[in-house]
Amino acid sequence: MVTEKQAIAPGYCRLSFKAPHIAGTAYPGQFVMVYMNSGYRHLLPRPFSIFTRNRDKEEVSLLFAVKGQGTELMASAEVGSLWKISGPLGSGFPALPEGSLLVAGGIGLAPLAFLAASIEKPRTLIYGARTASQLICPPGVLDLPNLEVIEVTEDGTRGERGTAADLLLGLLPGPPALFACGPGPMLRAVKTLCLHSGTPAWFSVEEKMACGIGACLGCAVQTPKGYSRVCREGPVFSAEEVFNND
Amino acid sequence: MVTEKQAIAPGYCRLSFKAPHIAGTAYPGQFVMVYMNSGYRHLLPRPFSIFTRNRDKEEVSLLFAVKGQGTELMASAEVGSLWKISGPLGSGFPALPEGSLLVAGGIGLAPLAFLAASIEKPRTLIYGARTASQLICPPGVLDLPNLEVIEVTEDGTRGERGTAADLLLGLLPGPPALFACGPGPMLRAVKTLCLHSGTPAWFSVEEKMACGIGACLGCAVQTPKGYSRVCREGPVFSAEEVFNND
Amino acid sequence: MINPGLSVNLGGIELASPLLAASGPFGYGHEYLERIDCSALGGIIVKGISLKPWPGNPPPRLAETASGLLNAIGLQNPGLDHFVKEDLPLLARAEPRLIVNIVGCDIDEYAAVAAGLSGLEGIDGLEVNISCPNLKAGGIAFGTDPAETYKVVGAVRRQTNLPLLVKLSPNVTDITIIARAAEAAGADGLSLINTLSGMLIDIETRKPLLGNIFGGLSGPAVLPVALKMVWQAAEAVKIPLLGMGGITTAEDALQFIMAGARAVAVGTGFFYEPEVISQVKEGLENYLVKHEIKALGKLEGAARKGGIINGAC
Amino acid sequence: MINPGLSVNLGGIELASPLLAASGPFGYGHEYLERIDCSALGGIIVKGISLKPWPGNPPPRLAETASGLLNAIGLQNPGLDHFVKEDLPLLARAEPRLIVNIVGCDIDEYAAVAAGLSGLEGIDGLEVNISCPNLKAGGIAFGTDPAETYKVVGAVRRQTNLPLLVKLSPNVTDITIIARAAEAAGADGLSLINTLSGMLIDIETRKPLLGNIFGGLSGPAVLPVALKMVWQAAEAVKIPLLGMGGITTAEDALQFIMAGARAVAVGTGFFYEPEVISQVKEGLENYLVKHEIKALGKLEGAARKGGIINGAC
Ligand SMILES: Cc1cc2nc3c(=O)[nH]c(=O)nc-3n(C[C@H](O)[C@H](O)[C@H](O)COP(=O)(O)OP(=O)(O)OC[C@H]3O[C@@H](n4cnc5c(N)ncnc54)[C@H](O)[C@@H]3O)c2cc1C
Ligand SMILES: Cc1cc2nc3c(=O)[nH]c(=O)nc-3n(C[C@H](O)[C@H](O)[C@H](O)COP(=O)(O)OP(=O)(O)OC[C@H]3O[C@@H](n4cnc5c(N)ncnc54)[C@H](O)[C@@H]3O)c2cc1C
Ligand SMILES: Cc1cc2nc3c(=O)[nH]c(=O)nc-3n(C[C@H](O)[C@H](O)[C@H](O)COP(=O)(O)O)c2cc1C
Ligand SMILES: Cc1cc2nc3c(=O)[nH]c(=O)nc-3n(C[C@H](O)[C@H](O)[C@H](O)COP(=O)(O)O)c2cc1C
Ligand code: FES
Ligand code: FES
Repeated sequence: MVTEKQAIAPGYCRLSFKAPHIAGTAYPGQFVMVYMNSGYRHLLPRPFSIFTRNRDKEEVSLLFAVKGQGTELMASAEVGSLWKISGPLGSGFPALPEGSLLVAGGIGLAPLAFLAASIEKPRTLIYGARTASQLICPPGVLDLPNLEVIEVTEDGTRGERGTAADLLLGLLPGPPALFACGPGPMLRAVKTLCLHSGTPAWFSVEEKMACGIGACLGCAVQTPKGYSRVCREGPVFSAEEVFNND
Repeated sequence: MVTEKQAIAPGYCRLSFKAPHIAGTAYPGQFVMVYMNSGYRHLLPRPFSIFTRNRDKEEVSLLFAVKGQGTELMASAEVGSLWKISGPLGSGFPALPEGSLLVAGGIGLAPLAFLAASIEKPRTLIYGARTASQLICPPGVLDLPNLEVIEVTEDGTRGERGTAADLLLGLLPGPPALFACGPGPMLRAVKTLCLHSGTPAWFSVEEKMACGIGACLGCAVQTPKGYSRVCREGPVFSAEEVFNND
Repeated sequence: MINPGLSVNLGGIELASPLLAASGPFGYGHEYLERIDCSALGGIIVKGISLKPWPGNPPPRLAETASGLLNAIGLQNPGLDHFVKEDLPLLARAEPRLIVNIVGCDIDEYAAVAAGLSGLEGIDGLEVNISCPNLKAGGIAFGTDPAETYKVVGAVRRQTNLPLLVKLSPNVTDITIIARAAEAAGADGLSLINTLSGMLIDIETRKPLLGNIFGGLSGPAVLPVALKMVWQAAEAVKIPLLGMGGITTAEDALQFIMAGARAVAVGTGFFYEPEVISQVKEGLENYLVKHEIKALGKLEGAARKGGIINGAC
Repeated sequence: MINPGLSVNLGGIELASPLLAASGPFGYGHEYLERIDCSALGGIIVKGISLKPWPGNPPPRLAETASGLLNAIGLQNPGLDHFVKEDLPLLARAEPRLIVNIVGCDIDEYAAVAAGLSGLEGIDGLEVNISCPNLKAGGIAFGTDPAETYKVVGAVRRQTNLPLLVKLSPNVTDITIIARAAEAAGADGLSLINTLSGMLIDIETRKPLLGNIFGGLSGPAVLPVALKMVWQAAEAVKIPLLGMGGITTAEDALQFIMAGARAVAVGTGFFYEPEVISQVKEGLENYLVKHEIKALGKLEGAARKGGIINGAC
């Protein structure tokens, strides 16, 4: 059931769901499948990273961009309406060492916000987007103890000016580990910097999904060991595993 | 736009639409096509006879039974919601001579209510159904000057006991003309009685439709002159034209 | 006004717009022409015409399926003479180009219809529907056999100088073989796809839903199948293609163009949304403007040529 | 408890329920078995197994279409040895019957896989997927040619006494010819349909959406096509049929049974609704009760036998 809805900025939305099992067992980097309430109009459920989790209220929330018909439908969900969601799915991030760097590009913030909230050790989040209006984190979510947040926009309309990768240049090497999620080009640039600086890194990646549980082999990504399933071995992969041949 | 909604009995609904062109030009027996607001879930619009028309308010209303997904969707329409309807379509009833008999079975009342409201000469409506709960005419609609209404149910739970055809036995010959709409078996029985008694009769019949305007030839019914289009030559046919070979 | 960048030449037929009404759903045209804005329509392909009137199939003839429509009209038509005397005069006055779809029970009937239509005022081309059962060859459709396809198209070709499209059936193992046979027999273009063969059953009466048992599936459900056949045909022949099957949006139409179609037709889409053609045209124009492409023709087969082309070129 | 009236014998495989998981979407079973109530499942057909591991196609492998799903997994699988050592032990413990789908690049590979699976504990039958491209015959699918079909099915038949289903491709001109070839070569039953060939194009990148360009269409969109092929196959052969293609409801399943299928399989339906099998089973039971029919088998082919049958008989 949808318990809360936050229309954040045009084209972005946050939905909270009552989901005791998911809220109770999920760890950062895992995702859920949201089933569309539309008959055959959308045969496939849509995957979304868990953005926040509240064990007491047995709730999880998702932060999403309206991309096509499915997310449009979700953005028009009413509080109290019943939506089927299944999860938690996939393999999340490994444990976060003190001093880690988290790098989020745009809507890629979702899994990293959950990761950031999972410990209280000092850690830094670089949160980048093209322009200020795409930095859409709802107020309060990133007000976490010992978390330093550095905002960066390509056009300089908020925070530093430049890309997340530009910023990283000045911060690497150093941090014991890096965790990132965002658009492909950003992750490719981050990967190059991490390999150069010898920083261990993990990325949350996306691929089209059908079953979400590892059965259909639909969500394959190429890794050095052959195809891996984003929904089962992933969505979190080490930097070495992904973005090798393109 | 939906201007009014009347949930009449379980499984029956009346919707009123603001539709100046249709309200201005329709005559009894004509129908409209209602486009479903459901993407590809329902490719085809659904045909409905015009039940009432209000020229001043520029409104028409439809009376319908919930049969499948399309009529379910219509029954959940909200007042103020926008629905596309097109019409008026088809060839309606010929002019009603004084003393005519109108015979409606169940939801077949829709076109006959409009027909009954089109003149003020004395006329009689036989309104039949299996049981009282299927006599679902909204109050007031049949309170027309010089109209005699005879209700009949097969189980005798309201009005006379029997079928509309049983009742007709006592009324034919006599009336100058008969106009009927209802389930196939009823129309077949009525046809037999009219032919026997030499009473000219017209029936409003149904067939699956796609275009509704005579282009696709999808709504054919067999007549002695070959196939006719229910949406163009019909939906009103003379008794001689239909129900000949089955 | 239609963007001049939308004009195309389909096998000798100059079309102001690449959007046509597919044969069948649009009937003989006047019903829709009276009711909707047809200014965006490049051409009308009228419902199949045979030599003598054909009665058509027993009802029911229609059934809705998931994102699709099953029909078994049975090629009901009033025959050549009636068409020429009654329907053609109404149509010849219309703005869009007129293409006549022709059908037959045997090769002679096809040839006779083609001959009867040749040289008439107002007809811009013929489309040969080879999905008809070949009564002299055991009832198997002409269009499922390359030799029969070659024969029937050749016979029509000898009767007419009109631009000749051949309408292919998708119910075949390899569409490229039939496409090549039609090209070799003198077709100026190919139309594809006709409907996929299908059926439904009413579980209450426990009988087939359609009077004819089998029918043809059309609409958005079949789009991926149609698109693949257009892609394959584009690799197999040099003559231009008219793509169709499930188109209701500009995005759908663009997929067909990028797969290799010169123009596209809409059938079932008219039932879903009678104003479909105006909407698709607007979407095409917006796409051209947004990507700074001067002529839609630049996009023909773009997806087979390696993806994004430079808008300016 | 499954209504005993739902049990059927599919070519020698005794099924407590006529509902199977189609090969592919259900993987090697354990992912779903861990998560959903599978008590209504009569059997599981695992994803195609080849002799050596197959890598599969480059991503993207999936695209949603109107009421359909386009997939190009490319028959990725871990190969015979891995399946026997790692997957089979997990599956053999499961309640439903186990049928292994087998694939190959040539006839020898099919035969070798069949031989390797014969006599193993826990395998109740084989399903030969003849939609694979025949590399020795120019890449055309075995299942589009009756002679190749006969050869590959015969080769598998000689390797095994297990009940043998042959999975037919719908991308053919005449399914009855292939169905008869498979029957003649010794099949105990036929599964149909596999996916329809299709594609989509991304109009922004102007490239095919799938990494493999072409993919297979499944889901409710294809149901009418599948149903017609089951109907035709039922007229052509005597062996029982496993019907599939777009089933998500009991009404869908009943249509296949009434067209002539002995049992039905669900593939894409699991993505749409993981609990699909329980829902369909419940619907079937309700139908039998409502119409006072003792065994589902009474309805097999009912629509080909003239409609409503007497519930009592
Ligand atoms: C593990 C995982 C976690 C994700 N987490 C989030 C999240 O937290 N917030 C968020 O906004 N989005 C997230 N996504 C992406 C999200 O699933 C898609 O944006 C969504 O499915 C689009 O659905 P639609 O019906 O609106 O769009 P469609 O009409 O289906 O497609 C619109 C666009 O979205 C892309 N898309 C469709 N399905 C997927 C998919 N499964 N993965 C990636 N791209 C897709 C299409 O290629 C297309 O460009 C995640 C994806 C994955 C795989
Ligand atoms: C000229 C005409 C006038 C009509 N007037 C009325 C009316 O005033 N009130 C009313 O309740 N119904 C009327 N109908 C019937 C109405 O169109 C159908 O009940 C409706 O289309 C069912 O839609 P659905 O999506 O709910 O059902 P579906 O899921 O499409 O089908 C459910 C059942 O309805 C039947 N049905 C579907 N379409 C049609 C159709 N076009 N004609 C007849 N039966 C159909 C199906 O065979 C099936 O048994 C009329 C039909 C015609 C042709
Ligand atoms: C009701 C109907 C009637 C049709 N009649 C014909 C016909 O007479 N001749 C023909 O070549 N195709 C006929 N077709 C096929 C269409 O022209 C078209 O090839 C097919 O429907 C796929 O396109 P669509 O999905 O846009 O409808 C008919 C289709 C429908 C739905
Ligand atoms: C993702 C996916 C993978 C499939 N893999 C196989 C396979 O390995 N072997 C096979 O014979 N069929 C395979 N199929 C086809 C299905 O078994 C089935 O025949 C088809 O999808 C139609 O049924 P459906 O509409 O219920 O999915 C696959 C289908 C899908 C959607
Ligand atoms: S979505 Fe099915 S294996 Fe990943
Ligand atoms: S519905 Fe198209 S001709 Fe009547």
